[in-house]
Amino acid sequence: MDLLYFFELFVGGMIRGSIYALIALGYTMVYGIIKLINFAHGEIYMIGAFTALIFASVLSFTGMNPILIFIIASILAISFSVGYGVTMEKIAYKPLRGSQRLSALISAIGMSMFLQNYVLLAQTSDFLPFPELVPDFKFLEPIKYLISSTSFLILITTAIVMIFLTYLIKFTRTGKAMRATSQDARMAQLLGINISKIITITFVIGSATAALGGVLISTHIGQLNFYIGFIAGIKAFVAAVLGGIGSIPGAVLGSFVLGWTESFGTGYISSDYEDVFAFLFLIIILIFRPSGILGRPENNKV
Amino acid sequence: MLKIENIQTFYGNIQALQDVSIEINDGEIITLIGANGAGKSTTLMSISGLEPARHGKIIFEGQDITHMDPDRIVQLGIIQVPEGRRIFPFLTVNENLDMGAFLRNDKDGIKKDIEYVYSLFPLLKERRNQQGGTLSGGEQQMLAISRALMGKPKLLLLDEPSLGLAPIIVQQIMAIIKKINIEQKTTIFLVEQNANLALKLADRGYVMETGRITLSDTAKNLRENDDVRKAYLGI
Amino acid sequence: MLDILKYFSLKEMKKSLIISLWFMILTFPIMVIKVNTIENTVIWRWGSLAGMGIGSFFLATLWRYLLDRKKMQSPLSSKKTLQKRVMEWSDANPRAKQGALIALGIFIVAFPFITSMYQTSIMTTALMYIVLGLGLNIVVGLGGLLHLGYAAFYAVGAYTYALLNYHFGISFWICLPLGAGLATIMGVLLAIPVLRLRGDYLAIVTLGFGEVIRIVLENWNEFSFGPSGVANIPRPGFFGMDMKLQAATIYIYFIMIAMVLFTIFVVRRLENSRTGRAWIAMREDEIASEAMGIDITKSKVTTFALGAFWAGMVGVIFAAKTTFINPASFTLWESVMILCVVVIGGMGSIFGVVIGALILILLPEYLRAFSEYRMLMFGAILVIMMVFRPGGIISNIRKIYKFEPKPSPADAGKEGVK
Amino acid sequence: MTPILETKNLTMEFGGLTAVGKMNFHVNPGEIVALIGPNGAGKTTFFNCVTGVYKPTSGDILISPNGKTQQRINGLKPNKVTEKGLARTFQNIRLFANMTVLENVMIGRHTKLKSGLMGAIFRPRSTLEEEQKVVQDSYEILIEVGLEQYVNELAKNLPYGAQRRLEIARAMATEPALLLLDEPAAGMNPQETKELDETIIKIRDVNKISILLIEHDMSLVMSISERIFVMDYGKLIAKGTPDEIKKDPEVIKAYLGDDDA
Repeated sequence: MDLLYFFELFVGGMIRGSIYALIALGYTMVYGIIKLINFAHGEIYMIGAFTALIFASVLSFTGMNPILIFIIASILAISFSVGYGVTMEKIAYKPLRGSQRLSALISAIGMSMFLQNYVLLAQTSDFLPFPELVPDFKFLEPIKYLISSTSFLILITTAIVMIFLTYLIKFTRTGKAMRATSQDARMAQLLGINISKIITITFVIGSATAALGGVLISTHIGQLNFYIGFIAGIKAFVAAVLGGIGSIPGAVLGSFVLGWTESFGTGYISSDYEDVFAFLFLIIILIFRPSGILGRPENNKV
Repeated sequence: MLKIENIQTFYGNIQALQDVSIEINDGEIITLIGANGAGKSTTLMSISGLEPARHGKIIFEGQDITHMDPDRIVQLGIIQVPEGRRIFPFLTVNENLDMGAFLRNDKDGIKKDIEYVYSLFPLLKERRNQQGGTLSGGEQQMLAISRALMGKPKLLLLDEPSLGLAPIIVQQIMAIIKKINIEQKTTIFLVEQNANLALKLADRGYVMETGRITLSDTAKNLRENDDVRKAYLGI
Repeated sequence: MLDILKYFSLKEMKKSLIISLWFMILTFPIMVIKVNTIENTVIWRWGSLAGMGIGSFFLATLWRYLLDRKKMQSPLSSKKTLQKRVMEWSDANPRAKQGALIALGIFIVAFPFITSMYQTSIMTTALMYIVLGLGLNIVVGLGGLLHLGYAAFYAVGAYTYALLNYHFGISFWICLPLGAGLATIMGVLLAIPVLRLRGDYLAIVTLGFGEVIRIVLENWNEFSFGPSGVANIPRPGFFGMDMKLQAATIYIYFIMIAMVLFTIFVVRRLENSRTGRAWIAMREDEIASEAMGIDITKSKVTTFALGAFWAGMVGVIFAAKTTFINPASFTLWESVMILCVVVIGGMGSIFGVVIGALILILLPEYLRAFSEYRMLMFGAILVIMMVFRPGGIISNIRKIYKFEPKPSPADAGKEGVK
Repeated sequence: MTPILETKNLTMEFGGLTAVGKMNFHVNPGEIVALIGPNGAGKTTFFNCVTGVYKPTSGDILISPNGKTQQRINGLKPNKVTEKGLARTFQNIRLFANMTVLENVMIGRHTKLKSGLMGAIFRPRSTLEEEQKVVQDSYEILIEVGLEQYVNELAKNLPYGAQRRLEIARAMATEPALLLLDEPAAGMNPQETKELDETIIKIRDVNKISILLIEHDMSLVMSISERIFVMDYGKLIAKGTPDEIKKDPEVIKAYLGDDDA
């Protein structure tokens, strides 16, 4: 087999995986703390991308330096997505805390539908081009056919976010409190940890990373519409479940595994069935290892 | 110090507590004894604000805490060691202790207190980088108490600290509880099924039956009370 | 009752004002700025900002009022709901109830003749959603299993008819049971691997399953003709007669009426049977129902299979009604839509599902002005329902069993347990 | 006499932790046997092994509901175990909260009924009769445990003591040969406990069901059980009649600590 082709697919899978990972992290963290599949998480990613596109376009009319625009647009995108994420939690999830999980899940589906159509109605259903803001990096010249400058940006950003989050979760007091809450929320409360605050922080982090993912993938692909969040969200969720939902390294691992599966699947088998590979893989994993690759088995008590 | 006045607490439609009144004075060890399911744990949860009372009042040092958020109650100095210990299983011993001091910001003080609890339970020091879930039952109980101590409690609520532990470890833990009471001047509210043990340690006691307080007296009198002896001491 | 005026005090108004400001900022980029990327111009829509501000101010107040009201209601509240009153009234006046039913029957029969073909067609769609809702209700409402791939079975039915007819010219009436049967088999095939999964995982796997089916239909050109779908599917025949479009529309309407009655009949009987009780017990507590001797595996497979059965059947009718199908009709949103019917109507309640389907399908059709806001509203309604009325519009009131106490306790002793 | 339930070296481990270790245990037909021990001693785990919720790591569980031949039921699913004649209640009440009291008992009759899907839809005479009979039978079981006044209430609206009794009624509806009660008196007041006492004895004497119970309430255990097994740390530490158990130094130690009381 062609080694170069293999490499291309490998790198392609890694880039996909990185984007999935940015979204999957939010999924897995929210699930870890409130045991809810936040269906609308993909929508936060989409809103992040949209916000970035809007600001980037407006700013680019002023003739500003593209890199500066990119940075400003990203920061604004992250801020607004965080706002959406936190608001969403207050409206659709907080009142449902302590009620049946099915209700919360349906509420999340409703939120997802709402946000999608909100963007559709307020903006457009067409694909919008994302302005080209990232210049070609000189040092990537020799391996340009493998890694473009945007994909390089994706890999680097994902790596930085991973390191930052790992540090946050492992070593800071807030991170420990988040872990404590996910392991035993009631006990955490008995020690004076304010659950609502922890949940808000989780949504802030999750929304921020999702928005970052949204901005990066839009620059990479160069276009977006209101629907991108949904599929990406589902995929990221699949990745999170593959890795073992609730586990942060699991989300990253699952994302890469999924990215590679899709990349090699489409590269060697057929590009039409990209999503089928993802779902079949998920179904197979869940059947043989319901708690995912790195997940902890759930013990149901009688 | 803590005054519970006629509280009623419900789980959904089921009333778990009916007109419960308890008074705890500064520096005392008070025990609440009763059968499984009598409402002892619910009483503690109502104090801690996790199952707020629907009627009645809980006053702590002059402040009404009945409907306060759990984290504010902890801040006031009421800390609970719940039934079953509830160690964070995937946090190390050190991290568990850290969580106990979640609301504190005095780094030096925290350090000193960690040393103090390690002096109380030297075993924990050896295991400080081990995950909480890998500890034995007794060690977990020690960790649970230590974790609560890290919050500098004025009033320590202990829910069944002897549960499922070997007698020798139970004695050890009871001794430590006494020690905390004396050395740290911590007031202690001890909920126990093992009435004999609890009444030996406590100054005063309350007996609870199906959500009501049926008796209250000094521990000594309770130990000599025939009904109590029959029902809870198995004699 | 809370005094709503309280919410217009200065303090509360300030709260609402802050929330409204927050929403104005939050929605600013999406609501106000619109970029025209072809002409490179920006349109600023300040009007929507004002609208958002005013709207969110009042909604915030209303939201808080409703939340407080919900909190105030004690779980034991014996307040008489409208629903209870209607039921009591109908129990008290059997004559009037009978009359109402007869009037309803006449209305249903007369409907296609007194309204337009368009109306009839919409009503037929609503009827189809009733059946789909009742089918999904078996899985979600009775079995307690969240199923997000229901549209796949619907697709199986539709494609069964379309393809069998295309290749072999098999007629509607033969395909109806075939489509239902095939969907049922698919239901069993899906149920077996997902049995061990619970709650959220089950939801996501069924969702994945639904998407897999749709993607396959979209891409397997040799089999399903891909995204372009199958056209010219014949409408159902009536003893070999060829019908005009109008007659056919009315005919399908009546087929659907019959189908709805049939479904309600069967589901009602199932609900009040040994099997139905076992499902509900399984929904309430899996471990306890296993301890009572209920075979959970079997119960789950049956609910999935039966749910799929109805979807398959409606799928065949759908293909016959529209005469054209393609995979776009069977997306995840279709599944969610059917789920909405169940949830909004009232999980587990037949009457609720009927009401849910009528509201969800007819309302947007008749409120044309809002039709583009349809999905937006559905989303909002789902959230609002879950927050304020998770049981749906119609709460499920189940059968009350009658029994005559035995004349003497001695008999009871003899015949009791043993 | 063939014991109705017998375990031989029954062991249950959870990832290296032995919750139940080499339990040898038996219940004879017509007996009321109690299993006691401190919280966390492994009693409920033992129950869960016997009733099929857990698959034991090693050892045998043998039953003989008919009093003749023994059969091994390790690893059988809970519903199969129930079919074979073992019924149980749960420590933390697990009723079908949103079903009526009568329906809860009717679920208990599940294995005794035959009608399937076709029967449900077509309602032949046999199904109708069966349904009528199950309503009647269930009602009579309710009378037996004294819950008939609640018959059409939702289970979740019952007072606590009544919920406990309903669990027993539901388990009895499966017509077990052996009834396993997990802390039936938990949370009951002395009056309710006393009534429960009578109910249990009646179940044994009138319905000829053997009973195994886990209990904390010593007065209940001592007054009704013929034999008592004491567990601590997953191991059997004593067995015997109530009088023997009362005097057993091991038991006193496990319950009261090394102590003068």
